[in-house]
Amino acid sequence: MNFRLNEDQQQLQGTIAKILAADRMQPRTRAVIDGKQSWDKETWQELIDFGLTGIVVPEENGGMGMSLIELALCAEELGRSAAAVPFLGHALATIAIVEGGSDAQKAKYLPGLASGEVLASVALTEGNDTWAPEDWQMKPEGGTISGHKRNVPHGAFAQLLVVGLAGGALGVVEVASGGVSCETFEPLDLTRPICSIDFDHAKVDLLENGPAAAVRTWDAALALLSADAYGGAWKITEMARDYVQVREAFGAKLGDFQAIKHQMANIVVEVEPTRGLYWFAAYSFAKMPEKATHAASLAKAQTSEVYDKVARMCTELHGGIGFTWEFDAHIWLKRAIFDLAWGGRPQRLFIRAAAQTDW
Amino acid sequence: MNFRLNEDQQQLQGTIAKILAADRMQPRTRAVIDGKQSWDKETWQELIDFGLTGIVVPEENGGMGMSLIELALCAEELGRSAAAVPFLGHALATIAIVEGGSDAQKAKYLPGLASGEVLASVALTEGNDTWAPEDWQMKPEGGTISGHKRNVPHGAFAQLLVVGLAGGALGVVEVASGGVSCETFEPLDLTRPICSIDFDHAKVDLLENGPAAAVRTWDAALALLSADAYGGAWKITEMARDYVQVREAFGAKLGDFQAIKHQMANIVVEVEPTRGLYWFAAYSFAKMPEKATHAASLAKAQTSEVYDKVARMCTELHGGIGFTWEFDAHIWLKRAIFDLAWGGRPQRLFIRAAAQTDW
Amino acid sequence: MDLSYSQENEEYRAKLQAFLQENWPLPESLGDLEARKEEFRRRATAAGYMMRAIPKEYGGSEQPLDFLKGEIIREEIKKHGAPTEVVHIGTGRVVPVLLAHGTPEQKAKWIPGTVSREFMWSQGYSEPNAGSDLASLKTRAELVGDKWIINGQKIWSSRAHKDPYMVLLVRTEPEDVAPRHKGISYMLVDLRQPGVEIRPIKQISGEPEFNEVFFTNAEAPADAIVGGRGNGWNVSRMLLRFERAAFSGINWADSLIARAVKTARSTIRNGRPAIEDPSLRADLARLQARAMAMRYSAYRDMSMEAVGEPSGDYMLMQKLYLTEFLLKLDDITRDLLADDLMMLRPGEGGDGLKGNAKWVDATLQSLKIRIAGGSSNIQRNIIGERVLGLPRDQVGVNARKNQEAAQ
Amino acid sequence: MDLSYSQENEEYRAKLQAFLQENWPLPESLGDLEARKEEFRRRATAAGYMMRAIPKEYGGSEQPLDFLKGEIIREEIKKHGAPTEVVHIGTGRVVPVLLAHGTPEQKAKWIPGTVSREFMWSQGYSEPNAGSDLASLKTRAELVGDKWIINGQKIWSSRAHKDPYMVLLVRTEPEDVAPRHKGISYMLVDLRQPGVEIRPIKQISGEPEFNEVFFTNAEAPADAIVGGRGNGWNVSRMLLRFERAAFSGINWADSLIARAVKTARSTIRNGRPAIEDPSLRADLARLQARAMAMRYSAYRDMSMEAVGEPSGDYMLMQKLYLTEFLLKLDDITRDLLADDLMMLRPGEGGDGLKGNAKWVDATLQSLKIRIAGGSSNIQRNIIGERVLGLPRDQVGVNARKNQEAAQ
Repeated sequence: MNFRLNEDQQQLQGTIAKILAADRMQPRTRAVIDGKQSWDKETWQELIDFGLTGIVVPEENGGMGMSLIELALCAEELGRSAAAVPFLGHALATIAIVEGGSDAQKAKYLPGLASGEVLASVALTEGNDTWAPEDWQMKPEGGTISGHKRNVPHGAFAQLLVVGLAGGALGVVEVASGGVSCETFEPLDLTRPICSIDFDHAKVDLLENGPAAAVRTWDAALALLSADAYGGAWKITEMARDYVQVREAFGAKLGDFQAIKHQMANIVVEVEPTRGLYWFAAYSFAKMPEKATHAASLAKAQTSEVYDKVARMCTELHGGIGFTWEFDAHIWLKRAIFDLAWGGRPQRLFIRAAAQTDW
Repeated sequence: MNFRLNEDQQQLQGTIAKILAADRMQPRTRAVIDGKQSWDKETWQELIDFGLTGIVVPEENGGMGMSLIELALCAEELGRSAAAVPFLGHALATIAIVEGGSDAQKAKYLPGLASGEVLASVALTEGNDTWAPEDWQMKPEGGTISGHKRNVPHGAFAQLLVVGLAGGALGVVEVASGGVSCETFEPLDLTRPICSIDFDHAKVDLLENGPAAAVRTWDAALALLSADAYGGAWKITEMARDYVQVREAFGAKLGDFQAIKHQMANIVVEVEPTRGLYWFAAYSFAKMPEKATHAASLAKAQTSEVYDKVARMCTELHGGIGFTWEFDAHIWLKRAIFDLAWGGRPQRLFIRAAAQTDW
Repeated sequence: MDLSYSQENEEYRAKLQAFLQENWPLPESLGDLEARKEEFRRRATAAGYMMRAIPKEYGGSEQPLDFLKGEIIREEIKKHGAPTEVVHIGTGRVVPVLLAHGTPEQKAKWIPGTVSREFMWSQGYSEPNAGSDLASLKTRAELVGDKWIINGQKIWSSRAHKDPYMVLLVRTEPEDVAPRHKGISYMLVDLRQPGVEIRPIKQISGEPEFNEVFFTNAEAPADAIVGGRGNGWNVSRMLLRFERAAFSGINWADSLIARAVKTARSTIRNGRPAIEDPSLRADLARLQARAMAMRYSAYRDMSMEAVGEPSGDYMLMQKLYLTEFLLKLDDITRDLLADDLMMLRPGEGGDGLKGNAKWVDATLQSLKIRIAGGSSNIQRNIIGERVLGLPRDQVGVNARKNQEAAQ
Repeated sequence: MDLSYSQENEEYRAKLQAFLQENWPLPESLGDLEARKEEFRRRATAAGYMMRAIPKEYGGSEQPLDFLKGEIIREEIKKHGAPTEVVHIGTGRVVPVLLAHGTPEQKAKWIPGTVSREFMWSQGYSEPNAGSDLASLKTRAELVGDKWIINGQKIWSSRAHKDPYMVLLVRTEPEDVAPRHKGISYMLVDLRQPGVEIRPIKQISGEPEFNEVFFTNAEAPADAIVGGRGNGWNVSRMLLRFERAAFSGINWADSLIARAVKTARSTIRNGRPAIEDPSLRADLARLQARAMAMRYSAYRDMSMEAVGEPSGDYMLMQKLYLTEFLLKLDDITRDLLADDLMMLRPGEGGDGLKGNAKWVDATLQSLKIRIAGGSSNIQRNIIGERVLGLPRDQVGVNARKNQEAAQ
């Protein structure tokens, strides 16, 4: 037994960290934040070339056949770098089909997703706070679906949508087949814009094992978001650490003040231990599925609460500059809020985790 | 309109503060803590001589006819000095009779209570967490009561008990009439020992306006406990402040360390504003009865939570010495826990307060 | 201790109600809505209901300080739906300073125009390297002939892009004046001149609200300093105290609770309004306890000040206490908003609970509150030192000693 | 990454189960319960299940470090109800130091008796004026002839009233050695001598657990120092690290959650078990998330250490994280206990929920945990400096400089 990354995993994470190194990314992310680009296509292509979109796709469907552990390690780096790429929706759509598709469905959809040729996303919630598969009401009729879905990440750009349906079923909609329209508005996190989607008799292909896959997809979402939160929380912590070492007040560096040092210590003490939580969420998804729902719910709830709290504290440590658009801290602050909300608010997930215990 | 103490009130509080000055009290309280005395009779007699027991008793019954505002100002000082006197039970029994007794009942009981000749207490709860009058089950039968009551402060020494009864009624039991036995055990707060009392066909005198008086008595308890908590919280804060100004570590005074200074600042910022809460609780009890339940519930819940939290922080600031019996800090730490629990846990009281709003 | 409205106050309220009945709304013949509002304010001032702290000779109504009457006016104007007094930096901060420190000429020159809102003001205190530590500011003014020549940079001036005048803290004395804050003066400057460049700063909400203001040989007349050369530190500290004394934070806290309750009513959880959840109700009551603690502590302070008694240290703590309140409120609203947290503006198609977008903005604004007007750490230093008598912070002092020793 | 029990480990578990079946309970013919327990432990050590880190020559079982096997042993012994390994300062702290730093003579003299629990140890580190700041300790030992003569006072020695031996941190070098901690040595002392006086300290729970120990010309032989003169600081720091590395905190956290759940099952709220309250369930899950974060972070660290990789900084943070856990647990149990919080011992007449008195004691103990083994503020200094690379604290340094300048 061990709980360390093997050499392949270390190398994988190292490589993606290099692709996403902060100084390369900053101008690209800025271009998205400042509205000059709708999303960071350049980085996304580099990630596709690296193989990100194929990681969890079985080899027979054109992928690398690896597990959520590897994908979560990548998600940590995406969170750290605040990459403005359509990873979340694409990864979850892929996982939904891997988990729920028949052999024919896998053969039909996965190669395009693995190669990155087709961009996908997921359309799950209807009202507010309806992340559980049992909350979904949309019913297919005559092979088509109609109705309204919310919180679709990068939904305006997706060519394929995995849609949550009544009874926890899942269906695949190809946008090009028509009947799909997207309502955009101003999202808080501009690196992961969400939109609402209206389906009007859109052709749908029901996944063979939809209800089982829907729960798995939710758990995967929670594990990936907790990885993102861990990476992002460390990044904004490092920004604050660097800032307090250069910024002066009252003739000394901020970091010379014990109160500041202790605030930074309190921050890092919250952040670092959550790594074990997100690792175990991804690990149990891959290797101990009976524990996955419990672990993923706890991981996302706790890690995103920490990220949100820490992002606020770090923003405050920057003083006035932290409240400006030009300074980058708010990019992570807003990603923290996204990670907190998407996939379910923490309180609900803690209660979901409790339901998995013998309490 | 004004919200300041008038000269009489200032003088009253100043006088009682002198009676309870810390250096006079310390050996007396110690004698109780260390088991050499069961309670501080000497101080109690001084307080009786001063008139404490007559403050809220109408003049026609031998008292001073003042309001709960004046009594709460005294309670603040009792909390500050951690006086080991049977104030709480006696004051509440007195208020119950003032609020609920017929003229004849007042004439019968109040003069002895006002003069301090008779020591009284209240026996309200039965199971755990049964502070609301509607929780009480004990029923009088044939002019007597039988059953078990808990959390009676200084109950082992009381000669007269006001007992909570079914339907929120209140009855007076004179211990000398028989049928009253007291079970003592080791209480946490030795300055306000609680005991359980068994009634076995004890003769009871039902107060004329029991149900109305029961709610008033509960509200008065909450206001007095919040005053105690405010005084106690300030006192343990001052102890910590004094300690960090003399104790050295790493070649400097603890108070020279910014982290310590900021912890102290965080403490005092929680403590000081609660004065307004307890004042308003006492004020509304006396002058705006329609607001009393709301104000008293909020005041006790918030002030006792602050006291408890602050007492723990201040104990920690003392390092190892704070964890020893010989050092006095634990006296206030334990009074904080008493104030938190007696009269109802904060969560329940916050919910009670919410029920008084239009939410 | 008496919180009841006395006979006198009830009569005051009745008179005010009659005034409001008579004067609002005003007939459309008196002009467009803005003009009618202005006319109402003029009448309210004349009647003693607005500009109460400002002498009559400068256009105010010169009423004695009475915080209860202030509350009555606020309540009744709100109830009646009449225009409220316009709160701005000019009447809130510049005029009090001029009244206390200005020469007769300065008062005559600046106060009436400020009261009439002909002169609107922004504030030039902070600099890029002097935020919490204002005493280290670097913007300089030198007296050349009969003019001050100003060079430097100010930041976080919230209205400089709209308002033509600025109150400036500026170094007018030599660098080696010790302590450093003795070299700072309080100066009134007209920003409409070639030597001044204003660049808006976009906030994290995407809205521009702040500005950087660059001074390059900008000019001000010799009499632009209020309170004397090198005395700007004291003058500005009086301002900060004035700023803190307001009830605005407490009234704001109450209104935030009311808004949170409203949101909790319209948010559905498990098929029931969230407001029915006992745990949420307790959390809201916790907030209410804090708001009440603030209100009655402030009442106490003001009642004592009104009779000349020393009023204790509560006012020093209110900002930090309010900050904590906002943090706890944020935790509540995050859970209530759920997915709506992700929208900065609500969807046109009806997505997002009406009003929830306001909360997203509020959570960003609450961060600003924590930073603005002195960081929480500075507040803690002040409280530790002034309220508890703990030693002054040594780090800055020692760092400066070491720097000097190295020079 | 592999958390499954491998074939090898399952075989290990089966063998252990067989051992337990065969060896516990033991026949009463082998003596009273204590004697039978001792015999079991002897057999378990011989079989490699106890004293695993201690070499065979000193009475241990000398097994390679394997934290999974450690967990298996803990699980199975608990499940079987067999006697657990006795954890004491001797094997936990003194033996590791002797193994790393002792001379062959010292090892032979002290280790076997400590392993057999013939020699029991208390710890003499803190002094009345040297708590967190151990480097300022004042107890001195001087070598006079072939003996160390010891004078001074120690405090917070938790077992000195029971156990005859003490590990002492003591100043053996001149006062002006700099840095100050270079003058400290690590010394083994027999407390049963006239120069030693032990006074118990009563805790706030009313129980005596700690002691003050006064040394007045107490003696120790010349070879009482382990690790060399003036090297006691390094030796003791190794101990502190060893102490932190344990899983005991994590297992304790899990058991506290289980106990809180049990209490929540037996506590009735609104006629239903409190455990059914969604908000309480969420709070307990929050605690569980923290316990899991600790467990898997520790697994990672130990897995990396096992293959010689640098394992990150998590272990530096665990104590502070655990402290926060205990604080949150206290908040939960306070609400569950309600009135029972006021009883230090339950009433004989059945008042008080069974087990609730334990929680009252636990809340007092949790304060002790926060103070013992380095205060939280010291932990924050260490984390700020070592994990984040922030500057070392200047206050102490400057204060000392100023003192020296004044002398």
